[in-house]
Amino acid sequence: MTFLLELLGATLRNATPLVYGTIGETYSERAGVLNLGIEGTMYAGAFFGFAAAAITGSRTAGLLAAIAVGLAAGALMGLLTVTIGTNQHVAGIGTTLGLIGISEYVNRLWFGSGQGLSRIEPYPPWEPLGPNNVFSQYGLTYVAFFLLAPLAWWVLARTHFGLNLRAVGENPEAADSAGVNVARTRYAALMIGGALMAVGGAFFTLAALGSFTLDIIAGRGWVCIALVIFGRWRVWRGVAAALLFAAVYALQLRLRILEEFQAIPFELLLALPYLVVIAALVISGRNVAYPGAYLKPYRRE
Amino acid sequence: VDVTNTTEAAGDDTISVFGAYATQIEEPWDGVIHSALEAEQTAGRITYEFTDDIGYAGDMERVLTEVAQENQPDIIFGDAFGNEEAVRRVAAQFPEIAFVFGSGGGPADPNFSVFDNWIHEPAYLAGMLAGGLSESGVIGVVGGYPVPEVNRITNAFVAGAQEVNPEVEVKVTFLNSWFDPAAAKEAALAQIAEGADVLYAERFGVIEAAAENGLLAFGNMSDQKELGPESVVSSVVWDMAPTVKYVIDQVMAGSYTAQDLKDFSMMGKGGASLAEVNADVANGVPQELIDQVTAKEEAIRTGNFRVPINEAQPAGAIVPTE
Amino acid sequence: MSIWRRRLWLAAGVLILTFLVTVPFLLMAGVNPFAAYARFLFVPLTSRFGLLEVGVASIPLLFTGAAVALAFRAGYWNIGAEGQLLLGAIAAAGIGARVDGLASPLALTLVLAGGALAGAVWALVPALLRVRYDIDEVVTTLLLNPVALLVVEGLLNGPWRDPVTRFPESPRIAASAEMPVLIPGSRLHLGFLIGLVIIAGLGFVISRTRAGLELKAVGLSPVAARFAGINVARTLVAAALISGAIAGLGGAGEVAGIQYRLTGGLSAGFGYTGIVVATLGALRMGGVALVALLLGDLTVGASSASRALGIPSQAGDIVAAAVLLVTVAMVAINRYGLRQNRTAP
Amino acid sequence: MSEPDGATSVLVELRAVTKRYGSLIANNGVDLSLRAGEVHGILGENGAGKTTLMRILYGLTRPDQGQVLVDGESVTIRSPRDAIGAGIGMVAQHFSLVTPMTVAENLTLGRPQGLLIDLEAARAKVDEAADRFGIRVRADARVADLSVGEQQRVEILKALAGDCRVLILDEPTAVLVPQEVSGLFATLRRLTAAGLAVAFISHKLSEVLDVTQRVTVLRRGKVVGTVATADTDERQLATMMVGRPAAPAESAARSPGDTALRVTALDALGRQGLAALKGVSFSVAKGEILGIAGVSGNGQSELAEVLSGMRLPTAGSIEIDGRNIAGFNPRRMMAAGIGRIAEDRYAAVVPDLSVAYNLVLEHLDEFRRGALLDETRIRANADEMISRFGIVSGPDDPVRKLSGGNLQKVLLARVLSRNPKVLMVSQPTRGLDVGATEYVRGEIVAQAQRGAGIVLISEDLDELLALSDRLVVFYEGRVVGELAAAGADPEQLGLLMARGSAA
Ligand SMILES: Nc1ncnc2c1ncn2[C@@H]1O[C@H](COP(=O)(O)OP(=O)(O)OP(=O)(O)O)[C@@H](O)[C@H]1O
Ligand SMILES: Nc1ncnc2c1ncn2[C@@H]1O[C@H](COP(=O)(O)OP(=O)(O)OP(=O)(O)O)[C@@H](O)[C@H]1O
Ligand SMILES: [Mg+2]
Ligand SMILES: [Mg+2]
Repeated sequence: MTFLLELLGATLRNATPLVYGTIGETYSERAGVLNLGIEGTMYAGAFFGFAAAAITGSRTAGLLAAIAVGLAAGALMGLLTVTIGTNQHVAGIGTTLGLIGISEYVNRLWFGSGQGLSRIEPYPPWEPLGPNNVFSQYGLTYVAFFLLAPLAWWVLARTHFGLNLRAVGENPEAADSAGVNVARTRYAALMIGGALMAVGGAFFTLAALGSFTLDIIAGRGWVCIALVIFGRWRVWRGVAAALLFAAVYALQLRLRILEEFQAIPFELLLALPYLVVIAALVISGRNVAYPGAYLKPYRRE
Repeated sequence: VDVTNTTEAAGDDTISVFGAYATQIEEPWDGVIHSALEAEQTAGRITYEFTDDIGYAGDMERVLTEVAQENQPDIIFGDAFGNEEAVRRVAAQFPEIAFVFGSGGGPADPNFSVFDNWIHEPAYLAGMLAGGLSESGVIGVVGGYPVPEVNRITNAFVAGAQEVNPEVEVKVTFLNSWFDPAAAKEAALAQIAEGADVLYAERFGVIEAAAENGLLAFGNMSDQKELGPESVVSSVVWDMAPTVKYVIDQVMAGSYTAQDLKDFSMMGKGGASLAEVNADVANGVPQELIDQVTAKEEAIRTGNFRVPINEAQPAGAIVPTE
Repeated sequence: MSIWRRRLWLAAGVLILTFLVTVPFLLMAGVNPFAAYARFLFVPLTSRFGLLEVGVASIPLLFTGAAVALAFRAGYWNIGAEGQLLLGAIAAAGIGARVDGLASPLALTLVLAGGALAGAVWALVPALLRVRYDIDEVVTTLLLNPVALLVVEGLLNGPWRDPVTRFPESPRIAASAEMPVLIPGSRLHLGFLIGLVIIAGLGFVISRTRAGLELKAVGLSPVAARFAGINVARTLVAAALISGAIAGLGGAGEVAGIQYRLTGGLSAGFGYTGIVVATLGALRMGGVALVALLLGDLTVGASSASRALGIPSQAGDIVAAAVLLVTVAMVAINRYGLRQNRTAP
Repeated sequence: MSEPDGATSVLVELRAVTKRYGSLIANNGVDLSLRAGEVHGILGENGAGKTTLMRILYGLTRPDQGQVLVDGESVTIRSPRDAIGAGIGMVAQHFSLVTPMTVAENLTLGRPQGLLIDLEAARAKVDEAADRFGIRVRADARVADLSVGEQQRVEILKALAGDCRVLILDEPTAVLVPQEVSGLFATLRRLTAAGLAVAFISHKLSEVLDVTQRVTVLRRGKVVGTVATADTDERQLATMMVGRPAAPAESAARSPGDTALRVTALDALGRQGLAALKGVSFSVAKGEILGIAGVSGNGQSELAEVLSGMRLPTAGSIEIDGRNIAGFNPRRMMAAGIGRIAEDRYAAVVPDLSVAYNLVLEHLDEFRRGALLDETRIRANADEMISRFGIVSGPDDPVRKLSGGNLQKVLLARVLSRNPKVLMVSQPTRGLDVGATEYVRGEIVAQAQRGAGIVLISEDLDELLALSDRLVVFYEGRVVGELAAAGADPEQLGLLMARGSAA
């Protein structure tokens, strides 16, 4: 029982950045744009969030900086895929490459290349029931599950903006002829999505670690891409997918150090989260359709 | 090597050194080499340039060749792990340049010297402290990859802990990544959940887990006290300064030969050390434990005790054998 | 010819814009941007050594680019070239270490065939899941990439660990299994030629054969292809397997031509870069070859610039990203203009 | 030609509108005025520029020259949003609905934006429209689940929800069955009675004469003239459109022979996984045209798909030459002798491939040398088909660029050049102009005369009656009636189609 509760706590914590990334990517893709810039956006959020906090001494400033960087990254994707209408794969991969390069470059120029790490005092966990239980989590974790997820769902399902967003992702011609500004809606979706991704990245530097190191995202953005598809572009299913991945991830870390599991190569256990998601996808059955305008730039004539 | 032949060394007493690193220099291992060379440059003994992030995907051979042909330094420092064959091939083509590389293999005449972070000695001492400080009898180690060097220090750490507390249990987690502090922290938290109360942070991210839970930790590579002023008991420190100084001296004197420089990375020559024990950690460190460790340190230094070298991959759960 | 003049203008535009976008970063590092660009783009092409190394750097991208382009052409979104390449490398290292004593052509053939086969096998499961159960191949191929790397590492940490150095590298392959070098004294190995031949061959197949036409039809409109009696599932599986085989061949080439053993770091994300190569090459084989060479040039140029000018190594990534983004942007603007998306204020 | 009383107020006016696509002039100095309370017909052959003109009015295209006046004021319409603001609504040829969304959501899209979606308001609009104009749809149905006719009603509702005073309908009847057409016309009359102006595009002269008050005819982008409907007739309009009167399709005498196709007790599931064909049986003789009549959504599409090999039947048999081919894939269906003209033309071609390749896509086996494509013969085949079927395009043009009529010719050429034993044609003339329609019908009849058994699925009752020898009527997936086409009573047929029984 304590094992399971502790595992649940770890699951929520591990799922947190994935939830931000997955919801951010869900917004982009529901608007019709595959944002492969996610990995770089999370990375830049982690770095610039940290840098701003380190320079100003304020974690709030760090969070705001991360959001600003995310908005900018989303706007760049918008410029490339919406205004110019480039290939979305290249736009996203190029954005990721560029944002990682810029973050590392500025990191070296600002924080030097010497040994040791610059550090900020990270957000402490919020522990309403005292330490070491399921509810000893970072504020950003509570925000992710109790605020962001319901809000993101509500906005998509219930607001005009959400309706427009879904419409431009399904059938931009229809949205356009109904008077929806397709470009503006897609920009908004990409920028909101970018901000969420960046906050997901900043979770590492501002809450979990208090420092920035290279490769801090370590492919978690790519995982989010898979989780969004697995979640069939639904907010709640995406959150559930993130929880599944995080749960298996946390579980394998615990199994690896138990005596009973020594016969299994740890690499196999490390592979488990990926294999379980694939298996779950197979079991949960066929994919429903992609957003109708996925990967397609909208040109009026 | 004819030092006076190189253009940069011609006018004055400095020689030129180039650093060629597979990882970015923010990575601690290459960072140690880089810092030592920067210090020598500051001291005015060398001119130093470097390039990093060369990677393991076939670029090392080209970059080293270009460095040798265009920069023509007197010495090239770097790490050969993962690029071993390529590095040795280039070294053989430029016998007039001193190649000094971190490597798991032996030296190669006339110009290829090897070093490694032989910090198993302070790791053993840290292990003793850990074994003595653990109340739960469970300690944890989080490392990057199970490569010989990491295995070596992990096994030494475990042996040290077992010397002080034969009943100690050790949890070992490898991340399969050199950089993933978030994963490292999660691995440490998983170890904590399984009872570990003292952690050895071979990689970044572990100390944060210990600090957050009011537990103890040991740093690696450099003194990492500032990452957890109340948690970090001590750190296993590697210092390349003795190696770098020795090589530069040799080259300057024109007496450089290929050799295994491992001794310069060990405690005897000051290349490895246990950082000063931090008395501010929670509950402090018992004086008798510190004395025990100091005595062992002295024994190592004087050659009365040799820390066993074991490069086998440690298991994830090491339990006392009856 | 006006089309060539347009292309020339386009190339010039790409260069100038990329330059402008990246100047701030170069100035931040205190280097002359012109000198930096000369290094990034042109210096590698001015020496025999540089040119040959550009070829070397392009080899894995020729394979992964062709692999991805072929699959994308069929409308099969293979994001798994990275994993397929790694599996090819595993097979090549495994076979290569066991063919001592065989004649070189035979040994090499076995190594390459094994690499291709392993890549295809790794591609098989996602392909079957796609055509049988409609499981999205983006998810499966993407998530199998880290798994493939873990297979590599599991082997290297386990049974294949080098017994002498104890470093996680597999034993060296037999000399007979090494790729011959095309030009003595260089690293440009047979893989370059094989890559170009495969690209030319695929180009021919796609444009001239019945299978190629069916592939294009399936990629452009699966419904219409099915209506016309083309076996869509078989075409998709074939495209996925051939794509995997080519990526696997790329991995085998890295083992047999560069590393001579399996290592955990032998791919610098070649499979992912393959997606860029393929899409930037407009999924055309000629484009793939060109872009692979361009990125090879950038790889060589970036490290040269970083070293020669003391720019942080990441500047190369920034410039590469800028080149990519500006190129796709210019191509799109050239084709469609900028105004099409203007909507009412 | 006199015009009706000019006193009625002009809501919208286009003056000297010109639109060029490269060297082609789609609209050339077009003047058009739409008055309150009128249905204004717009006629012209394929490519005459009707759609272009309407797209300009709705802000989907910008004119190169000319003016748009709303209520006498010159306005600039840059986007549909501007058009909606000016009281203009449009139902395009290809619907622009977001199909995974509900009717109510589609109606809410782009409306004056509050923070929250107000689906109640949309439902109220649906109810109001039902009361006022007789337009009935289910507000909470997913658009993808609606029939084409229902989707069109959603489109009209959408335009009305924008409080439009001018409603543009581009070929609205092309996709409707007769019952739906009269429903639409009733709606249009109620709309104009309420003071709206309606622009109505159609290729069917009878419809134009039936529902409009004035007609403007376009030819090659220019206005030929505007006439009051009361003062004109079919012959005059046809002459204005093409410069010659249209000839009625004649059905020559044919002598049906042995059975070409026998379908027995056929069951199949539809798109939602529900039973769509329930024990369907019929047979077609060689040289016979069997018409399949029915209101859309009663199983005809599924029958077409089953006969195409695109959908597997769950029970029953399909026999050609005594051989059961049920469950065959498309390739084997064709090999057994079935030629298929599908309802969705764009799903039957690869739009980005050339005309030449699309022409051989169904029988690549015959155009190869070993593994290689025999480009020479593919080219020769394309040249031959292009001239034989009068396709207006080059062999290397992607079919995406072809007009609907030319596309249909490509599909006909691909199938007919193979002399199929059985020809399954579905909606063969939907959206085609008078000339193209004549041509396609002539080809179908010629195939019957050659001795092919023909299954003709059409929602155009006139077409069925004109071409068929015999009719079977589909209702809820069953065959509910069979009758000879000659002398069939349209009234009775309509009842059979609408209710499943003639009583
Ligand atoms: N986007 C476009 N680009 C280039 N040419 C176009 C475009 N749209 C229309 N055209 C051309 O303009 C002419 C008029 O086309 P339009 O669609 O207005 O005809 P139409 O009268 O609506 O025909 P139909 O009866 O088939 O609907 C056509 O000849 C066509 O070639
Ligand atoms: N994007 C485009 N580029 C070039 N030509 C176009 C384009 N879009 C449409 N056309 C041309 O416009 C003409 C009419 O287009 P439209 O969409 O009205 O055809 P349709 O109504 O489907 O077919 P038909 O005109 O036979 O009824 C076609 O001849 C086509 O060549
Ligand atoms: Mg039209
Ligand atoms: Mg038309």
